[in-house]
Amino acid sequence: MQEKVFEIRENTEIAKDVWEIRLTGDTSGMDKPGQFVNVSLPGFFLRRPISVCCVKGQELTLIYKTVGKGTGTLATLREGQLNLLTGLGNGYDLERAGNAPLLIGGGVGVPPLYELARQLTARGLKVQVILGFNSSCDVFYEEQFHDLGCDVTVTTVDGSYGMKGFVTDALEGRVFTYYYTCGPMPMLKAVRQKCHGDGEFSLEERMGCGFGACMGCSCKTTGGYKRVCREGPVFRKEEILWEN
Amino acid sequence: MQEKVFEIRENTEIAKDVWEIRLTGDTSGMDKPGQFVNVSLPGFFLRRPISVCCVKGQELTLIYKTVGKGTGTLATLREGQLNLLTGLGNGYDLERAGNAPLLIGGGVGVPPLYELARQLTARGLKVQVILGFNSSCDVFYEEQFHDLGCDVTVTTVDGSYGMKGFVTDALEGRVFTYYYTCGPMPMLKAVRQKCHGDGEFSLEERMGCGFGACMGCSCKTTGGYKRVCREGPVFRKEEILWEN
Amino acid sequence: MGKLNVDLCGIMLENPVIPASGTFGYGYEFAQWYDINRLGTFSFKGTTREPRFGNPTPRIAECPSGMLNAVGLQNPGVRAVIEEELPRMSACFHKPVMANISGFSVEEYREVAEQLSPCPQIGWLEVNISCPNVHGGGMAFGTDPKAAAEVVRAVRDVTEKPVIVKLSPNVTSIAEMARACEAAGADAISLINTLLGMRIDLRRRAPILANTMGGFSGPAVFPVALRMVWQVYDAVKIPVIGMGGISTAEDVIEMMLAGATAVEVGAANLVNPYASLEILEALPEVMERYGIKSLEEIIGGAHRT
Amino acid sequence: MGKLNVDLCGIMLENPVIPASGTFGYGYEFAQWYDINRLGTFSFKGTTREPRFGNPTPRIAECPSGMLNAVGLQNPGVRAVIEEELPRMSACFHKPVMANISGFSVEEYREVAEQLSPCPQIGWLEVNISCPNVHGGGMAFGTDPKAAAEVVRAVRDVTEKPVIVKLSPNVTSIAEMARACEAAGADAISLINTLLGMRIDLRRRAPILANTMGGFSGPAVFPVALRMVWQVYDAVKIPVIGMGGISTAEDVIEMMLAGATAVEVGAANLVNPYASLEILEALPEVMERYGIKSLEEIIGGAHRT
Ligand SMILES: Cc1cc2nc3c(=O)[nH]c(=O)nc-3n(C[C@H](O)[C@H](O)[C@H](O)COP(=O)(O)OP(=O)(O)OC[C@H]3O[C@@H](n4cnc5c(N)ncnc54)[C@H](O)[C@@H]3O)c2cc1C
Ligand SMILES: Cc1cc2nc3c(=O)[nH]c(=O)nc-3n(C[C@H](O)[C@H](O)[C@H](O)COP(=O)(O)OP(=O)(O)OC[C@H]3O[C@@H](n4cnc5c(N)ncnc54)[C@H](O)[C@@H]3O)c2cc1C
Ligand SMILES: Cc1cc2nc3c(=O)[nH]c(=O)nc-3n(C[C@H](O)[C@H](O)[C@H](O)COP(=O)(O)O)c2cc1C
Ligand SMILES: Cc1cc2nc3c(=O)[nH]c(=O)nc-3n(C[C@H](O)[C@H](O)[C@H](O)COP(=O)(O)O)c2cc1C
Ligand code: FES
Ligand code: FES
Repeated sequence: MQEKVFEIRENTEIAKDVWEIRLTGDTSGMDKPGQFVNVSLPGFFLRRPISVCCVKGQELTLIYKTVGKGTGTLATLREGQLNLLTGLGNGYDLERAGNAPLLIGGGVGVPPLYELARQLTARGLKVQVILGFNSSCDVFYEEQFHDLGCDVTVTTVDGSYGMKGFVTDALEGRVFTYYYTCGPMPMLKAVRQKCHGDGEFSLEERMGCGFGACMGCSCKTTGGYKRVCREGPVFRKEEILWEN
Repeated sequence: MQEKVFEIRENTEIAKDVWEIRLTGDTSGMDKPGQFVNVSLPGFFLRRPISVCCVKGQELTLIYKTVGKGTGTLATLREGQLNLLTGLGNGYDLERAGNAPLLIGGGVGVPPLYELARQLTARGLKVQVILGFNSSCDVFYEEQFHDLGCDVTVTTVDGSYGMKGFVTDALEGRVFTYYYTCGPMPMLKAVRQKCHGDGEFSLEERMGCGFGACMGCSCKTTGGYKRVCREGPVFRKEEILWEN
Repeated sequence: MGKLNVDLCGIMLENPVIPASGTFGYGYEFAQWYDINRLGTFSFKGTTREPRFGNPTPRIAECPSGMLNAVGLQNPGVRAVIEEELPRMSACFHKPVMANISGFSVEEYREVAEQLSPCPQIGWLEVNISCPNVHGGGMAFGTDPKAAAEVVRAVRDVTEKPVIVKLSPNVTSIAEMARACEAAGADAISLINTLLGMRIDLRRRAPILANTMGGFSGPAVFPVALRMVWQVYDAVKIPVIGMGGISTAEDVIEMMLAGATAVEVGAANLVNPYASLEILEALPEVMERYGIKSLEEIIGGAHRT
Repeated sequence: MGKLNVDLCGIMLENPVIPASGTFGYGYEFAQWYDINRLGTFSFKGTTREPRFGNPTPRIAECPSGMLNAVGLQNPGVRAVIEEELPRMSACFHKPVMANISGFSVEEYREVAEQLSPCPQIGWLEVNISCPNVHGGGMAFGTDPKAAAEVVRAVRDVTEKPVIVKLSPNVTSIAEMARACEAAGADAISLINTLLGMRIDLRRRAPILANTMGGFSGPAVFPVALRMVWQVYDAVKIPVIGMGGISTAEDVIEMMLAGATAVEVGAANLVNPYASLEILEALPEVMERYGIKSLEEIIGGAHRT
């Protein structure tokens, strides 16, 4: 955990209600894909946790959806500074990837998978990616994954773009060594049920601090009580105690 | 009362902890000297009442001292917008000036007297002004009053500039028809005791609304209970019930 | 029935937005700036038997997301309200208005209610048993269920009009207070009045307010107000009017989901004179965003999950 | 004696800044970022007899200038605290620490106190009789003077160490609670714990917190906390530890002028991990600005005017 001030360089809408913000600052200690930052916003008491989407040198990219007042305010900022807590969370374990990893992202679960794909492809691995959205207007980052050399499949629930259906409908016949996933809980549950083999899941929880002090984000795991912000947000499949 | 958005043009320190902020916007309804605006500041619930110092066309000038967190924040703004409630309060009565009015201001009681001096001199009157400060580093607007053609005397308590003493020490031998004053309560009381003839006083009070709705700023007068923000801030000498 | 209508003790409100007592005077200041008849109604400044200047100044202090006031029920007394304020008000407000009444004894509450009740302009009596800013008065009634019930019965005896009892949040059990008032004949409960708070001036090393303590209100108190509305909705059958920190249309919906039939807007009017109107105007769009067809149908809606 | 020193029940604090229970864990997270020995002391997470997971999530909600939490006393239980947490803590914190203890019965409070009291690292026992987030527990003791006194006596019986009783603000008379605890043998009073609050999710039309209600803290509660510290200072002779919304050095001075001997900093640590340190570092300059030579001399200073 570090507290850092970043400069806002650009903040643009890249899909319906989905914004990409480019920041520059001290990016040290945020090299593990799946980690997040906790963003302080003017007028709000709590910070907002957002996954690291891409780190290149001094440049940090985040992608967020405007779902409430906080992210709504973030989308109004065009310049100035942002105070972040950086280097939060554990991140995905790249060592388990095998030679044909599969990345499955839904909606704003996609961003952390981009940095993961960057690092996996940099290791020379052939990476498959399934990106799930509701509709064509929600789709983002397909090209960016392509440009990394990934094999990308996009699904939309209404069939208005790519393959019609859920991310799990794009699983059929796939061969892969390990999977990494991030997205809404119903998607995570479906992935866990339909995806053979082993994998890692990034969980979400409302957070008081984001760095392990408040116990606001606890979850029960096979290894006891864990904090999503500190021991997570990424957990291995067998650690998670899936409810209902 | 009107709610208006003004653009910040310039915000500069003109004496120790005293700032002049120049704004542009719709200045209609703020033509009576002694009126004030109520300034909304980011991060603060209540607005801050500040006297109108000068209105020329679209341009509004305010002068404020940084005494706390609100005015401290105001002093950090260099551009952007300010939401103001404008046209608040009754203002000084120009009709009573006679042909040789005297204006007595202390510290940040000086600003409203500037617009008053502008309007009185515009009527062709010979205006005398006494400006009282603590020390040379606190002095501001002497030249501006000079430039209007006023006869200006500056006093400082420590004698580091102008005449040594209080504003009331500059009264001796003066001939004037009526007086207008604004400043801290001890000064107002001294003026009332030492200044012969009739005059008007601008009072200060902590305000909840500034436009007459909350009864936060009430004072007792010979004419009953009055609101400093609405029936005031300017009261005639004989209206005020002076305590102790 | 329109989608904003709500029924408050048998009187239909065009919408549930009601400026709160003490933050809207007798309405005419605001009537200069917009047509206050667009509001559901409003609650006028607390009325006592005798004219009152209230507390010495300073009466106002700032807080994070809120303010303290120690006005202390400044008002011209019930006779002047009837003879001067109500006639003047009738020039700008044509709906039934809410009369907010206070007292320092059960007898005073009864007398003030008795005098105001016959005024045809008045739709409801809102009995303030919770003002923290007057000594030996209001708040004592608001923290003891027995004393509260006595006041309610006294007012109930002298009026046919709906009696709304306004509760203090400065109690261990708000549900117990509400139940006592319901049992004593109240037609509705409104809450919350201000939380008792304080600020100290570091320079003077003394309390900012001349009265030492004051009533805390504004957005900061919203979570406490919402919790109490929720609890009172569970505790009584009569309608609840929710207030405390409301400053947006979203806040209105949240209060109604917690159990409020209507809402009052207080401190927000002071920092934004158009606050009540803007909240009202934003309601239809916010309702649409959350799939709400009619406000009546969401009252207490969050209890049903 | 340094100008920041204060005496808390016979133990000298280098300064009065104390991170509050539940917002600082057992200190070691923070010890990675700064030397926590610079703080006066800190109060560790509330300890119960058995290990507790606490409430289901969501446990956190946002409010204007504050937050709700419904953590519900997640902790590994008193045995694990003694066997695992305290030894780990000793690697990074060398001053006497404050042990925050909770229970669901008088017996549990007694047992937890009995076990923790002999630990040499522990300087004070802070008895939390006010947690709003556990059913049938804490808060019941915190709202009834007799029950509170019983807890205090039970703990008093089993320890020689200073007993600090932490009060709930969700009561009609905080002074009465404080007096009952003083009479039962408390050495100090700390307050306030969180105000009971609530938020509703408009989308789901249901409470945000799985536990429905939660504890409200942060800058929003400061005026209420300050008022209660003021009242308790007047009500008892033992020292008062003030907390609730403190986030700046100015807030510390204001609390001390109201009557606090020391202060605890809670929610501020969560949004700014360096908050307690920054407050401490800002103190000398703020003292200078307001002409304060030593903190000891301003305790209760605003009562003397
Ligand atoms: C580890 C982690 C990584 C995340 N990464 C991303 C990302 O890369 N892109 C993205 O768009 N979103 C991400 N989210 C979700 C994001 O934090 C929420 O959408 C955001 O906090 C909503 O804030 P708001 O003020 O707009 O919403 P509001 O509903 O107004 O927020 C109110 C409060 O609830 C919290 N909250 C609301 N929704 C969520 C949620 N889904 N998860 C956690 N807290 C929530 C807010 O932080 C705030 O404290 C992530 C969440 C977590 C826990
Ligand atoms: C009618 C009127 C006209 C004024 N004109 C000017 C002016 O032209 N220039 C100038 O420098 N000052 C003026 N003042 C005083 C100015 O309003 C305060 O200095 C300012 O509000 C302090 O805000 P703060 O946040 O910096 O101080 P803080 O002490 O942090 O403010 C806390 C609260 O107290 C209120 N407050 C503090 N001091 C005063 C005060 N002296 N009068 C009223 N409210 C106060 C603030 O508005 C705020 O609500 C005027 C006051 C009034 C009533
Ligand atoms: C300046 C001021 C004066 C008030 N006067 C009264 C009053 O006379 N009678 C009353 O019942 N409540 C009075 N109140 C309380 C409000 O009606 C309301 O209950 C409280 O402020 C909470 O709402 P808010 O947070 O929206 O302000 C007053 C509040 C303020 C801020
Ligand atoms: C996340 C969280 C957990 C808390 N846990 C405890 C606890 O275990 N024991 C306790 O006595 N108080 C607990 N509290 C209350 C704080 O110690 C403090 O009394 C309260 O938050 C008010 O201070 P603040 O406004 O500075 O946060 C907790 C508060 C928060 C925010
Ligand atoms: S959010 Fe505070 S411990 Fe995880
Ligand atoms: S400040 Fe509200 S009436 Fe004057």
